Amino acid sequence: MDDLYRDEILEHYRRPHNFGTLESPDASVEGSNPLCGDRITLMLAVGEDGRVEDVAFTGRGCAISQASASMLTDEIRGRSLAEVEELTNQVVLDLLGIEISPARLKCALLSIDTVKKAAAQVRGAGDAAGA
Amino acid sequence: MDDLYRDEILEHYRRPHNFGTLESPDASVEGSNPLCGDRITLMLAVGEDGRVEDVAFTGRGCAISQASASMLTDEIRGRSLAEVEELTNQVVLDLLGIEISPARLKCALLSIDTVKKAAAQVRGAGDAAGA
Amino acid sequence: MGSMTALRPLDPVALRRDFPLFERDFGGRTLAYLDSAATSLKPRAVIEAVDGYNARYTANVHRGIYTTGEEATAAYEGAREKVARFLNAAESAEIVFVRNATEAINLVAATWGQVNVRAGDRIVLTELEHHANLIPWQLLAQRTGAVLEFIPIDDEGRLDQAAYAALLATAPRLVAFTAVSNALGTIDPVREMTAAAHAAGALVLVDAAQAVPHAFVDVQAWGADFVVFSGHKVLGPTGSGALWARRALLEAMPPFMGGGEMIREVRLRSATWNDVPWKFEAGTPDVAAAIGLGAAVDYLAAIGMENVREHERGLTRYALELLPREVPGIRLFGPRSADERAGIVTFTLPEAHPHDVATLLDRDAIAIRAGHHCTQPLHERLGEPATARASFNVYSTTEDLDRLAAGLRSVQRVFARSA
Amino acid sequence: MGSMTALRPLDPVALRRDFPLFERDFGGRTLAYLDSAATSLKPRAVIEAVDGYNARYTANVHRGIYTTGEEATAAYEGAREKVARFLNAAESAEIVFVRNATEAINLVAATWGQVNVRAGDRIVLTELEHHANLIPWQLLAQRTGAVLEFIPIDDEGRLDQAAYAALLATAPRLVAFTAVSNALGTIDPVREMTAAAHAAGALVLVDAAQAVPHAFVDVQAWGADFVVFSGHKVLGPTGSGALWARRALLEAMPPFMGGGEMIREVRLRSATWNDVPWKFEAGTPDVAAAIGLGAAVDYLAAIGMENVREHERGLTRYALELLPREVPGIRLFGPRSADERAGIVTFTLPEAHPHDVATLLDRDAIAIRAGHHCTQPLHERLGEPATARASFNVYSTTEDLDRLAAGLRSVQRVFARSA
Ligand SMILES: Cc1ncc(COP(=O)(O)O)c(C=O)c1O
Ligand SMILES: Cc1ncc(COP(=O)(O)O)c(C=O)c1O
Repeated sequence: MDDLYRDEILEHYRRPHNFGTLESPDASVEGSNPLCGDRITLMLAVGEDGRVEDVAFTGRGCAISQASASMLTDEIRGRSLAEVEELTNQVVLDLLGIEISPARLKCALLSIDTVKKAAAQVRGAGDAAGA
Repeated sequence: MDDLYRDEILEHYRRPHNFGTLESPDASVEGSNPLCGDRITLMLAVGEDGRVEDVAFTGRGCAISQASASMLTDEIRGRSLAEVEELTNQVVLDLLGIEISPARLKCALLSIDTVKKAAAQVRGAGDAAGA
Repeated sequence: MGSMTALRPLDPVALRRDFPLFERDFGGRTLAYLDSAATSLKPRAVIEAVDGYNARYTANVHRGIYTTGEEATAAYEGAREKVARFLNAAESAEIVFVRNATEAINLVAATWGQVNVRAGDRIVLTELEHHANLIPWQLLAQRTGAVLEFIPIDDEGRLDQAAYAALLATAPRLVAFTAVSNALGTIDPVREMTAAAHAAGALVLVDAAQAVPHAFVDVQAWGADFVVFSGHKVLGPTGSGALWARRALLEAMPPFMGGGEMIREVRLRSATWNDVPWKFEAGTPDVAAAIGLGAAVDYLAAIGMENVREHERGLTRYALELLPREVPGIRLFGPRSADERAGIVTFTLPEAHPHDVATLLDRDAIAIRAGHHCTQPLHERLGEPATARASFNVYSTTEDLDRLAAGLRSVQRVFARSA
Repeated sequence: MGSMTALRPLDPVALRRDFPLFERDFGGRTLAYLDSAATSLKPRAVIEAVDGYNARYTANVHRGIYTTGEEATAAYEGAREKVARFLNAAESAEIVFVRNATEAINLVAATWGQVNVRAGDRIVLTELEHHANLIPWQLLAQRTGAVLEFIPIDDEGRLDQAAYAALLATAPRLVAFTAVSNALGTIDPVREMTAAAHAAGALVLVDAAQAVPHAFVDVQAWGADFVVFSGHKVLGPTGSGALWARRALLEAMPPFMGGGEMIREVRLRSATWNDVPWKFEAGTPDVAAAIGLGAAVDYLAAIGMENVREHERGLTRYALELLPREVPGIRLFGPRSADERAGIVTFTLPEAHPHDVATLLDRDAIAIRAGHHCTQPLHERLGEPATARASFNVYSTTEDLDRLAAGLRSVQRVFARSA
């Protein structure tokens, strides 16, 4: 019955990976889910090669939102910005590996929405600099 | 089945009593029922004794509104203004002598509303003059 | 989609079995309900959809993290999608649920109007309009100093297109008109009038309260900017209705009412707004009514709106032919051809006022409307303070019309009595 | 009148038979529905009243000169009388039907507010308010330049009456506050606060959305100027609700929305208004919802609102005692005494976020609310972005609360797992 919340999710919730801040991030984006009060701040550092070199987040909220941020930040390390921007919501749902009811979808997807915004921010800054 | 509209009502509708205008009325009041488009203009002449000396109306509308005006104007001739102002709605309903459904009540009562306003107007003018 | 349905005759007698009101006994008869333009009867599918929410999954929407709350939200948002499909909207975010067409027009006047209309700006309306499409603009004009102009009608109730062209030449901000006159049944050329307005730089609001019940309304084909209708006239419950508007317009509009649901973040002295369409749905919506409306448009889509239109055109033709033949002296209003009108037939008798006609027909279990039908200026123009109106929907039959004709004859006999 | 009813214990188990939702199977259990403050379940009497209109006498109101039209009008206006009696209003003309409490507050802000509030005028609200009683005043303040002030709360959620007195000394135009906090259950001293406001020359609007469901509300005894509530929280249908206001105020207020029904005479460029309350009811009202609300208040009046209040006080006392005993570390919000609060108990667990709590309880067929309950500023003040809330109505039982306590223990076990 407790597969609603797999141990792995609770584990990530209690001891989130990549929790913290970066010294000099290329992007820092705040995402929130006002209806729930879930909130995360996500920082991204991108290497010369256009790949995610480092990532960190801080936040507060439900197990679903915080565990998904923890798992997703693991997932994107080393990926190119283009890849990150093309991640589908399904990726997060697969990482969580439990059934997310419609009312909780926003909790689950807060991390990916914020990650993509951060990636777009880096890219936007790059484009602007290049222009 | 046709007692919904007694012959007397249809008679008053087709040949209304007191239909017309007065030369020098003491009060002239327009009453209307915008939802139906019923409309009457009622004129009152009051004698020294404070009684309705003459009364006339013109108007346009349904049989109920016009017949009730015809019957009611007969009824108030010779009455004192105080009496007129105290007439109850039931008086008109009794004069009509048919069952009036709630939706038609405004048609039936347009005449008495207007008659009372006219009586109040005469009285108001008198009070104002006396003051 | 309605437009794909092959034309097959609609069988109103079969459909009547879906409408429990026809099971009621009215002095040994069923009711000849000829006031569908005021409000339509409700099929069992709609009644049961409302019951389902009230009895089995009552919950508030968009908030409950529990089974019934998610069911209620899914049903409510599902109804929005059904309405979007029924109108061929590009996306369901363009559908704002409102109480009725009246609220939808007030919403547009108070939000889009408040921001976009300035003193001296022109708003073009028509002499045909229902009060719902007059008063909100009068109120806006009072607040802003805008000027109202009116497209006149010809003697059959058609809009004077030359006069319209002249009004467009004055560069109005908005043209707001009814797709179908509720008083005369006139069908206005929505597509052409919309294109002309756009060419003149004006936005267009179409009052589709009488169009949605009677024919397939394709908001994309119309090309207008705002389209409004009431659910209770399309077999849905009272309290349901929709504003359709292009997303970009909705997004640019300030909110209408403030409260829960329409907000994103709230502080004591400031707030930010939710996405459209929820930005315009403050407070607990009428969930039951919206779900009922979804069931209603499903029911109509299954019949096929082309079939509904054909059915009503047939009834209108029948009535326009029957009434002058059977009822001496009857005066008919509106276009002479059934092709130019929806299922609405308006008339007066020479000898009896419409109210007396309605009262006398009621005793024969025939329900028609008498009055100005919320179109006082039009009735002023017609020179009649009141008219009588018979109007149809899918369950209406030629038998209803035969009963109407016989009823009118009997009214005439009453009024001829001892004359 | 409710106040005359002798106090007799209400039997929720017997009443549950009137609520069909309890017949539904949720994985072998009935639903422990503890979200009544969001919306209440509906008794059969309400469902059948709505059905009756939809199935047997569907018609528009105030216009139809035929049997079903008169029945619909009588039922609609009869519902208004029932609501007037239920609130002990002086007359039914003081009851304006609205979609919900939110619309009622927007109506007052847009009409009374627009005419009476000028730049620099003060409007006093409280930190407890639901967004419905915040945003309309923010919008009014933006339009007029009025200034919003807030009565702070103490740590149990009670309004700071000394601060209120100080705010009244600044001569505000209006004080608007909730009779019962939907987030904390706090009962505010309406009568005293109203008298103080009046002594300071301010008008008073009471948000009774959470008060009307739970105790006898006597608008004359309160003495306020405006009182609003939503039908869907008092066993009535969504889409129903009322604004009560003194007749003289209603008569002096400009109209809210424009359209049919609210008018007297209409010309193309001007119009005059109908009498109150219809002046404020533009367009076809939600007839079905109003009739359902009438049935709901009849149902509650038969039970007796004192008995409802006693029942809920008992449940609240039970919960306030049970939860801290059974659920280690649970944090409860709001006044400690059940006498100071309505049937609402708000809490957080140390180990789990309210959303996770709600999701896990759902699998045991326990429905609670998690979030900010449309009171973001209050949650800011509490230092919690979200809380969990259990709320009651007549059909709630101590068994529901026992299930809640057991459910919370099991949430704690999940979160303790492998920790
Ligand atoms: C105190 C209070 N005020 C106002 C409202 C708004 O009610 P509605 O959403 O029915 O308009 C609510 C309900 O959530 C409430 O609890
Ligand atoms: C053309 C037209 N517009 C608007 C309305 C207003 O509809 P409602 O009263 O449902 O808001 C009606 C219905 O009477 C109508 O026929």
